[in-house]
Amino acid sequence: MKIRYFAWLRERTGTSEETIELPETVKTAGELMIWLAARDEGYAFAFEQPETIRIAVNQEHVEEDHVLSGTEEVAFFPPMTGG
Amino acid sequence: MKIRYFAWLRERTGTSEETIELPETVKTAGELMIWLAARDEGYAFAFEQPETIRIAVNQEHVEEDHVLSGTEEVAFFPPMTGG
Amino acid sequence: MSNSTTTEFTVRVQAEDFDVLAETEILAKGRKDVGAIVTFTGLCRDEGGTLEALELEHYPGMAEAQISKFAQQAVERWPLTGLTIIHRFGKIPPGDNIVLVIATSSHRRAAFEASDFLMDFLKTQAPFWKKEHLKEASEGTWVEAKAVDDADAARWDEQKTK
Amino acid sequence: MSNSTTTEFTVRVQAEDFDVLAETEILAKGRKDVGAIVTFTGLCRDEGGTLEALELEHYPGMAEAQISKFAQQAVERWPLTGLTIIHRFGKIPPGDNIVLVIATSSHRRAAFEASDFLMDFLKTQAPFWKKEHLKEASEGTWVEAKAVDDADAARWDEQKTK
Repeated sequence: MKIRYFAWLRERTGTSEETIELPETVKTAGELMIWLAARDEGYAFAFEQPETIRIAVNQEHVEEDHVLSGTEEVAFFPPMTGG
Repeated sequence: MKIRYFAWLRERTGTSEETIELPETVKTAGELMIWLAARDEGYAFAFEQPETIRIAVNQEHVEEDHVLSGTEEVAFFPPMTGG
Repeated sequence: MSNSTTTEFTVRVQAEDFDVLAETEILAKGRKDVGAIVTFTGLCRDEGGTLEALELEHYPGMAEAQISKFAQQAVERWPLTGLTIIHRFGKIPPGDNIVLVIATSSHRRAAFEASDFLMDFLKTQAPFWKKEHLKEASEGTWVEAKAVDDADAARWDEQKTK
Repeated sequence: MSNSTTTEFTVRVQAEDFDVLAETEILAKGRKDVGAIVTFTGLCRDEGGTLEALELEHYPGMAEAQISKFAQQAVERWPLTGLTIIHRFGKIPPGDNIVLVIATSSHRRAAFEASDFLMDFLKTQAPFWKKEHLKEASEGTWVEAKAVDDADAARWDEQKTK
């Protein structure tokens, strides 16, 4: 599963994209954030306020309770500030 | 007093502008329309529906009951269709 | 471009065409406080191929005065950095420009709302009259004022700015 | 420019600048059914001289897809004759263009409302993030999303078209 990070999530995790094996215990996008936050200090800092983080699965906005299959592209990013 | 006519008022009266002496009996812009309508067939046609006609005195929109002094520039025209 | 209280504006009533790019650059070029530019260009439509030309009659003097009155209201109501309004008169063939409003501001809502407001008032309050010359008719026909344009102008009676 | 159901549109996400005049001409030149052109240009402000540059990060692929989704909603909701949206990314100095929306229509309200709608959704729903690089700071700062932009986008939930 490919994971992408943008803006300050990219900076805090030190990663723009990575490929992981989805753990069996992780069912939803919200659970994936909790799992990622446990990795190291940078990830913990990135995901310290998961309620402020936006999630996209296969480039579509989804909510925290979105169920993952393990083959998607998942992206985490702050609220958007385009335009 | 100078009077100006625009659009179909100009066409129906056959006049774009003229100078008249304001009759003593005519006090308001509305009374001026009635007085003008009595002049001839073209003026009668132009002013047959005075409620649809817009009035400007010295280039400012006014209502029918606007009192005239006799030295103004008065204009009569249909509802505007600019833009 | 601005005095101590409100932004200055440009109003022109003219027979000749206008240049949207050149007018925009006058308001924005070299400035770094402009975050939003809204341009509205109104053009003559051919009405499905039936229209030969529009003839625009206006009341010289009053046209400029009325447009300036609404421009003044706009710069007092919205925090604009610039405002230009140009309205043409005379015979205008399909595809040609009729009217231009450019509003610039630090923020987008002010620029959108001011240009929208001005177009509503140009439609209903500026002394211009359109006559349609159709290809298939010898006589031109005066365009009738539309109730929907009055309704649009009435939107601005209430407080609409954020 | 249009198929049997709705008008086509152009969406581009690019590092290079855009040309408002050239993009406008693509939508309007030689056409006689366009009565109204609204252009919105968003520019980088210098924030009172403090800003060195904005850095715009985006999510390639998703940015184009999201903008296209809202463009599709716009052409279904308003009777447009043309629609172009261009959003830049990368480092943008004050005074430079960031975003362009051009909506053309037979009538002015459709062109105004569609461009206004699209800007509200570009602000809140398209995956772009702005980082401010100030002249006096070594580190850039991510721009925070504004509640007022969410409120603007929420205006379009209700039926607003006439």
